[in-house]
Amino acid sequence: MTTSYLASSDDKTAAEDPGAPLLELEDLHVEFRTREGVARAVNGVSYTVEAGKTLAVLGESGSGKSVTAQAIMGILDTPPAFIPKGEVRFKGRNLLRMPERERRTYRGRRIAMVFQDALSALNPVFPVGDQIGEMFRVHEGLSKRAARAKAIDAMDAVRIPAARQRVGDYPHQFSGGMRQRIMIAMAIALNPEVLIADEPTTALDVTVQAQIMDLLGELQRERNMGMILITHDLGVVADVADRIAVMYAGRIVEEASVFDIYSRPAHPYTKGLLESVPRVDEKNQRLRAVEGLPPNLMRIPSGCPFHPRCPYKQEPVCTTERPPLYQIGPGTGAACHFWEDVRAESQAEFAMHKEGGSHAID
Amino acid sequence: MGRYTARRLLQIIPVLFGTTLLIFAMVYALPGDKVQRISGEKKPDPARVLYLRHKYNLDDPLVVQYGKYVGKLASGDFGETRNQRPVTDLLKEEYPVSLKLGLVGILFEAAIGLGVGIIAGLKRNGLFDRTVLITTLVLVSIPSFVICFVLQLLVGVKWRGFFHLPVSGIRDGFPEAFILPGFCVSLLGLAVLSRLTRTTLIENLRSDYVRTAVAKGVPRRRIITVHTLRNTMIPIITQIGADLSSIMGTAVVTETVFNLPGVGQQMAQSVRAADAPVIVGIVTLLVLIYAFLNLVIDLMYAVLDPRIRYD
Amino acid sequence: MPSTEPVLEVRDLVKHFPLTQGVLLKRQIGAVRAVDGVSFDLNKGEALGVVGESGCGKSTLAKLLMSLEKPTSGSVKWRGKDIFKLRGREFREMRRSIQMVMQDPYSSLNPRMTVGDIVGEPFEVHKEVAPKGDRRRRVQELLEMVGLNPEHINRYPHQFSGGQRQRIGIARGLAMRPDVIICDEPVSALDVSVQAQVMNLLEDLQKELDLSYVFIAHDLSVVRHISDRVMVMYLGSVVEIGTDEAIYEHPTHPYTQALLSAVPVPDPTKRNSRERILLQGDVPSPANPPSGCRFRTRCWKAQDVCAEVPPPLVDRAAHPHPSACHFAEEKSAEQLAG
Amino acid sequence: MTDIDRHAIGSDGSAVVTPGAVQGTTTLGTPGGDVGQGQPVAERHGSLWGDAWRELRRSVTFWISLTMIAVFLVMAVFPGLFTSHNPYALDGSWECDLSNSLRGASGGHPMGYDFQGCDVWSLTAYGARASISVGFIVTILSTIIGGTLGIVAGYYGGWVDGVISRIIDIFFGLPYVLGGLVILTLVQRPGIQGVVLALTVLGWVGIARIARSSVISIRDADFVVAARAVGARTPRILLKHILPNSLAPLIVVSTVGLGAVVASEATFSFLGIGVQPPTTSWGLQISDASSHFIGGEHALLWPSATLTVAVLSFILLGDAVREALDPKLR
Amino acid sequence: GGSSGDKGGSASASSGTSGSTAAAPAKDGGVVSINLSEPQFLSPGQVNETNGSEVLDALFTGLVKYDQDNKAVLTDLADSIESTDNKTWDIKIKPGWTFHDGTPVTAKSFVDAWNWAAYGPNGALNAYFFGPDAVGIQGYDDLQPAKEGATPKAKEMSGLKVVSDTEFTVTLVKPSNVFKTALGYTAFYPLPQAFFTEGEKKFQEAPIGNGPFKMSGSWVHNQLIKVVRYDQYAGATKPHVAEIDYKMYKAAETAYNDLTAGSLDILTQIPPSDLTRAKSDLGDGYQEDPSSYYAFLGFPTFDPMYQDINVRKAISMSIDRATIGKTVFQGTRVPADDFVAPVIPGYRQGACGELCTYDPAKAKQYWAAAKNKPTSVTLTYNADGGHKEWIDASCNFVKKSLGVGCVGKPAPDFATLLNNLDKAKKTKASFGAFRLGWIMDYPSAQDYLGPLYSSKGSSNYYGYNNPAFDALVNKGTQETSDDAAIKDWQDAGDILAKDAPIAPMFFGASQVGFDTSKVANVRVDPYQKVDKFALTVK
Ligand SMILES: Nc1ncnc2c1ncn2[C@@H]1O[C@H](COP(=O)(O)OP(=O)(O)OP(=O)(O)O)[C@@H](O)[C@H]1O
Ligand SMILES: Nc1ncnc2c1ncn2[C@@H]1O[C@H](COP(=O)(O)OP(=O)(O)OP(=O)(O)O)[C@@H](O)[C@H]1O
Ligand SMILES: [Mg+2]
Ligand SMILES: [Mg+2]
Ligand code: NI
Repeated sequence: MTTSYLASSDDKTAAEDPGAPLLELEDLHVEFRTREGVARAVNGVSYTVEAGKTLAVLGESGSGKSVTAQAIMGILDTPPAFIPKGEVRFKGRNLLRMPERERRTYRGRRIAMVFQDALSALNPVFPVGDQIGEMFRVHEGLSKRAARAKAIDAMDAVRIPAARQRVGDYPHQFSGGMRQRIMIAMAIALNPEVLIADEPTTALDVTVQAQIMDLLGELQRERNMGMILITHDLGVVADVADRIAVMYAGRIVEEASVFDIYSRPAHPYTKGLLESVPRVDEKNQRLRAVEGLPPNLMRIPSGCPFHPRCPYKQEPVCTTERPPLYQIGPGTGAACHFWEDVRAESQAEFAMHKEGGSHAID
Repeated sequence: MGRYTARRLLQIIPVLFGTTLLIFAMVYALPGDKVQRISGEKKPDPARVLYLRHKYNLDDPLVVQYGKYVGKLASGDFGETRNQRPVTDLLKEEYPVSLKLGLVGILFEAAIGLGVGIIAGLKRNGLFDRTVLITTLVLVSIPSFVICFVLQLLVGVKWRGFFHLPVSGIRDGFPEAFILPGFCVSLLGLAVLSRLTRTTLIENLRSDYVRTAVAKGVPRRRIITVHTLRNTMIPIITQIGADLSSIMGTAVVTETVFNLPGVGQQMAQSVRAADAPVIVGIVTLLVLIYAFLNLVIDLMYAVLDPRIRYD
Repeated sequence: MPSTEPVLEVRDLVKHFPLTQGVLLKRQIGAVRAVDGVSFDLNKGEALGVVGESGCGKSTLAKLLMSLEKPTSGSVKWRGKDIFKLRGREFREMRRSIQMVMQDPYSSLNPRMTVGDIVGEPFEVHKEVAPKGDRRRRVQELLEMVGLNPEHINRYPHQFSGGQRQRIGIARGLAMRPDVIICDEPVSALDVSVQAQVMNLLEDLQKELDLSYVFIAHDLSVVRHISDRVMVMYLGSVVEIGTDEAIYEHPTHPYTQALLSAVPVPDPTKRNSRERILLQGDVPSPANPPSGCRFRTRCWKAQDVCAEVPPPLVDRAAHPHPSACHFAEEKSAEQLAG
Repeated sequence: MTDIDRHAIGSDGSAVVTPGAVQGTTTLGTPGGDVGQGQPVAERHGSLWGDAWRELRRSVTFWISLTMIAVFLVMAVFPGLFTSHNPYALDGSWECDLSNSLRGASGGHPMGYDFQGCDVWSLTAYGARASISVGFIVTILSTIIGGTLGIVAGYYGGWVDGVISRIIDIFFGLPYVLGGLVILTLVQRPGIQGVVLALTVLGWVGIARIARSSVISIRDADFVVAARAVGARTPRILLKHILPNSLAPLIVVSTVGLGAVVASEATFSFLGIGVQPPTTSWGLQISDASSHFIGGEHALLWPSATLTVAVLSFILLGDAVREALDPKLR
Repeated sequence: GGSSGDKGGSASASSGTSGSTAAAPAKDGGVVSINLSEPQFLSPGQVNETNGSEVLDALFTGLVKYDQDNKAVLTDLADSIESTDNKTWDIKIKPGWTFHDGTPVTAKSFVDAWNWAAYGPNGALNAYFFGPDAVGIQGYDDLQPAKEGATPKAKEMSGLKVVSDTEFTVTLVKPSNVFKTALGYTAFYPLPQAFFTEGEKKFQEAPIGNGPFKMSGSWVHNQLIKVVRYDQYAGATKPHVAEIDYKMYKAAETAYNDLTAGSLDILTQIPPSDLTRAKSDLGDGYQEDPSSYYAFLGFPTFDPMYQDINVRKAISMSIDRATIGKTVFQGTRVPADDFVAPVIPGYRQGACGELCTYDPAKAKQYWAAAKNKPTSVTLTYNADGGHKEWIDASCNFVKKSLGVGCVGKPAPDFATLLNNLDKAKKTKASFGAFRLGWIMDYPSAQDYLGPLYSSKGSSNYYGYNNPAFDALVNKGTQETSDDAAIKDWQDAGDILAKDAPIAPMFFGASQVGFDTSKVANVRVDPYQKVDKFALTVK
């Protein structure tokens, strides 16, 4: 326990450092201690979310994006999850060291989260209206009626049709996309300072998705909200993100501004990812994918964890030496020993594609 | 749902027939001479034997006896007790007593069982959890007669000045007269209920929606009482319903110790005397009560968990 | 090219969910018309993409096609027989031949079964498919096929990430090598790379086994990539159906056009340069859909006739594929792409 | 944001990999493609029950409870191993002396004497057979019967549920004493067998209701729908999907209920229809002692304590099994 | 008749009437509460158990009562009861007596009441008393239906004749010197006209009697019967207390707790489990009164294993009754040493002789001498009567003394016990000994010997049959002099001691508890009735 935080924890406002970044992760580790072994889901993640900005977290499925988010929220079940190391600082205060009672006041109100799996994340036995309204009741002490009225507004905001009639309905009565929107409505209900959105729009059609992203963008501008957007939809990322962090095997393998990532990825995994997007001109061809299986988190490969799948791999450096996050530019980094080669190559390809290629829809 | 309820209510008719027939057959099957049973240890004299055989149609085969009984029942006549009192009077006097006892017992059981179970569930395998387990088990292992009696002795006699609780009879009225006996009967079901609460709570505490509630910043107490409890309520209310049945079944001890004129002790006496009209009357009403109770509980399932549909 | 021999014939399928009020004795106060008169054929070897607004009834349609929900009316014919009337052996045969990948990955996995058991369940159910000793190997193959680590065969669903769970569902759907797979958003939680693997897999299987797909997704490029035909739904009914080319290049229904215009492009430089058709007005409630054309409340072309006559789903002059709009016309490419 | 990844290789001490653990190329897209060469394939066939067993083997609670149960079982079969006195021996050897009535513990009689002047410890040893076998068998039988009927009623609903549930309603109202009297006189088999039969016939209902309730709350779960979609037939759905997910309340109710079963056995004995001398049981001992508990506390306490320990061991066993069956708790 | 089982009832243990402690000065008025269990009935024709008798004793005054020596004496109501031949009795009553509803008590009140009770279709429990097995009034048989459901020939017994408002005659079928004694029984109370107009059922809820107390309100079932002093009571002695509340209890233990808690004034029988602490709890409020109860073991004659008298004697002599009485019964039972209870005129201490003496050595000899004997002794009892402990204790003595196995075998209730006995008889199976109990209805040896041991005795379940014994009992009943009768009966008793068809076990004794701060002069008779005339409030 860091004494300085402890000493200042009596006075909440004093402890928060207005100069510090809104949310800062430093060397966060999360492991699941199971009978079969220790699964190291997050292995030293560090990133920063600035007020009013969006950090998109991309990455392989199973690379630890959701676990990181849950660690920030402090909702991992212990056991099996343990955080052996790392800090999560909100305006300079380490959330991980905060007494549970105090930390609760941050959840929902200052940091909110949209869960990936909307159906199981909603309580099956309460009307959705009550679940949204609970935010107002718990944090703002509103009456049941007033909370419900606000819940209807929130549902309207996320464009759920006939919200007034359907506030009393239960989660299972809604479609997948509607549930997801209810989660979103709940998360933004209290205008949090940080919003962690874990794949918030996967179940939404593009028109609604656009509207929801607009809504979030608006909120962000109005309230200066910082957002962590976990998504697989590169289109959405391209539209809204300011910065991007790419995760692989529990680590950040590349971090850059949105423009850099798309035009000249410096990590082979990122590059592979971008190449996997389906394109209309290749309709009858196989999609390109990063070959190979994701690593077993109980036995993460030595050296660069990506090396078994990496086309740029060179023995022995890649198999023995873990690449640090090489700093490429200000706030830009890539964890590849040969990032320069990769970057150069992708830049060249990008230019070519600009000339002749076309996207799926354009 | 309306149709379901209607269907359930209709099903009560065959249930009543089944119950009365079953009880009738069971009383019929009781060993020993019926007349002798009604007379206790005294040898009935021949004139009385004739009288009783005639009165209870004892010479008829079971079906005929039953038919005659049901015929009377159809006109609302529950028959007479062996002491020649109308069974309806008996039911009117004794049912309210037992129902009040059951109600108070269930309230105690629910309050204590849920409370204790929740705390034990939150601190799984902790000291409290273990203590509760052992305590409730000791309560299960010691006959309720002893427990009730000790309670009566301590609270009613030794600490009378402190508690001011009546310890016998119902003349002090509801709820005073029922507090101690109610508490006593509640002890029986406490072990199961607290354990059940604890277990279902543990199962649910790890679900995703609890995690969501935590992420929403909902206070712990509210998470338990509002979010988790409702999801765990179905087996719990089922158990509480079943406990009402066992309370009524074992009320004989409590009713005897606390001198409550309820159906429990009546049933014990009547079974011994093979007093069919009384037993059938009591059981029929009891089954009716359970049929309604279980219907309400089943409907509660759908209220507690909207995913449950009846149609 | 897929044949024209239909494996599924869907006719006038309707599913209404009752809307109730009250706590103990629930009164019905209306119905959500989740699926409201849907007809189409699914041909052998064909992939039919289904897109549409969230909540327009796609998942419900999928469940109906599996006979997991009872329809309010209408029929689904499989091998010439109505699947809702099948019993016994035939029913089981149908269950073997039509498989589904459910939209909600986690809740559709038994929390007390290992992944191996979940994916292997179809083998246990249809014992004739794989000999007992072989099943485990097959399960591991399946896991690997969908990009899951076969070493994780003994894990339980809660130990996986969202995308991994989704892949477990896919593996289960593929296990039987069915004739028809109904995929309800099978790749929504996958990163593009894994998504690409899965899509490739689906395509390979299709080629190899002459599989048919009903492919529900929101990612229009994914849909386009895999589909031979695309069906666009709005508020419980089909508004436009046609080959991928017809729908993507020559959409004639305003909703389809709006949909296509909203597709985000994975290119940050085009961020604010696209022109999106912004749909105005509130989304109508499926419990109380607008009269006539259901889209009219948000349609920029709506006229009086739209409120009165529901437009039939027929081939339109603008482009020869069925579209349910009185004023079907193509938008120029520039308008769409901006 | 420089040097984000500040730790060096292996700083978390785990970045060691089995060579070839993850091979680069897999044949994605080829159905039936080989499992990657040299890949360590999990040989163990994990299944809920197998995993539960593995879990149990590591559980201290499990072994403790199992040991206690084993001791009780041995006591039930060979009470003579635990004591040299048999107060109910029929060979005329005499053990109880009224002059020892309610006397406290003394050498060789660690639990003292009961009201009749019999050694409490030997009675307890000899009472194990009836109590343990009645408690054990009745609990198992009524859990099986009640569980099965409850699950079937809950799953099928409709008229099946109607019939089973109405029978349950009737049994709820049925007085234990009457039922016991009739059953035990009809079967003409007093003693352990008869008591087991009567208690099972009367005891399955509570368990059936609990089973039914937990089935009702999961029968429409998505994973059950998914199993149906795969073509699983009802027995499989019941056994593989519904049962494991609705077992917890069943285990709780039946293991705690074991105590109630033993007590009911005593009631029957007390009424003259249960086990009878020369057989004895804990319940009988307890109910005998309860009329003299003032002044004879030890005669009540010891058998009660023994019963408590026996029930406790079953509860702990049940708890260990239940926890082992919950993958989320591992 | 007479009923057995010792749940509610008890009576016996003569003499030594300790009575209440120091006779407190009589104070008039006040309320006393007495414990009771729910009576079965409250109409004289039906009451045959202690609880109903206790209430009716307050509400009614009959023709005969029993004095301290259990001799029948006339009540204030009876003028004379006379007979020359023990067959025709002339009964005169005093005028001026009224029922609680104001109507006069006349000879007809008696005759009607008795006829009603004897009339078969009324199904009265006490009909038996008018029949040949008890007092035997002429014409009784005509009141009984010939077969089930039939209407009897007559509605009135020919042996009852109203002579005037204050006189009636009774003719018996055969001479009986027990008649006068029997008149003290509840069955012989008079009934007002209201009983016949309103019907028995309604009457019972608030009986209208002619006794010192009248009902206040009606019978609150299972809870309370409240009676208040009847101001027009015509008897010479009048009660002191103004009101008696009969509080009903299901368990004597609860009543005891209430007594110590101050919510109850008199407990007529302290339960054995509380006896150890009763003396210290109650102080002067603990009192021992004579009681009448007789418990014994019957040996079925059909059982080949028990036909050898040596077996029966061995078993009887192997049991230490005194120790069991002290330990198991806490002194509420004393060893039986005759075949009639000590409260009966004609009881002889030690009349049972060797048979009732605890002598393990001798017992063992008898056992050894027996040829045909059971390998293990069984003592059957009904489990609902609280007999388990003394049976088990007895068994332990049998084991200890004879070195043979012994088990106490419960039957759920008496009816089942009889049923099993019957079955054993039919199948010729061994049944072993079984317990029986007896409470007298009126203080006469005939009330024991007739029903229990005579070959046609109503409660002779074990089938004892000795013509010589039967003849003696009969002879006694017909003797005109009391002393001669007693002599005959004692001779009959000697035959029993020789034959040993049963093993006498215990006589009862009753322990009364009361609240000394509230009541005084508490006296309980062998029928467990509280003496309402003596009772006073402090
Ligand atoms: N069990 C139910 N009870 C009541 N309404 C339901 C139920 N299931 C679905 N609905 C309603 O039916 C409509 C269609 O739902 P469905 O799940 O089919 O939509 P969808 O097209 O799959 O949407 P999404 O893309 O968001 O998953 C929605 O309005 C939904 O609320
Ligand atoms: N309880 C657990 N026990 C063991 N491993 C776990 C557990 N929970 C999660 N994991 C593992 O942790 C890793 C990270 O999971 P996480 O949910 O963060 O992935 P993700 O990046 O969000 O992926 P997706 O995009 O598929 O949702 C996964 O490989 C998963 O298998
Ligand atoms: Mg995730
Ligand atoms: Mg859907
Ligand atoms: Ni392009």
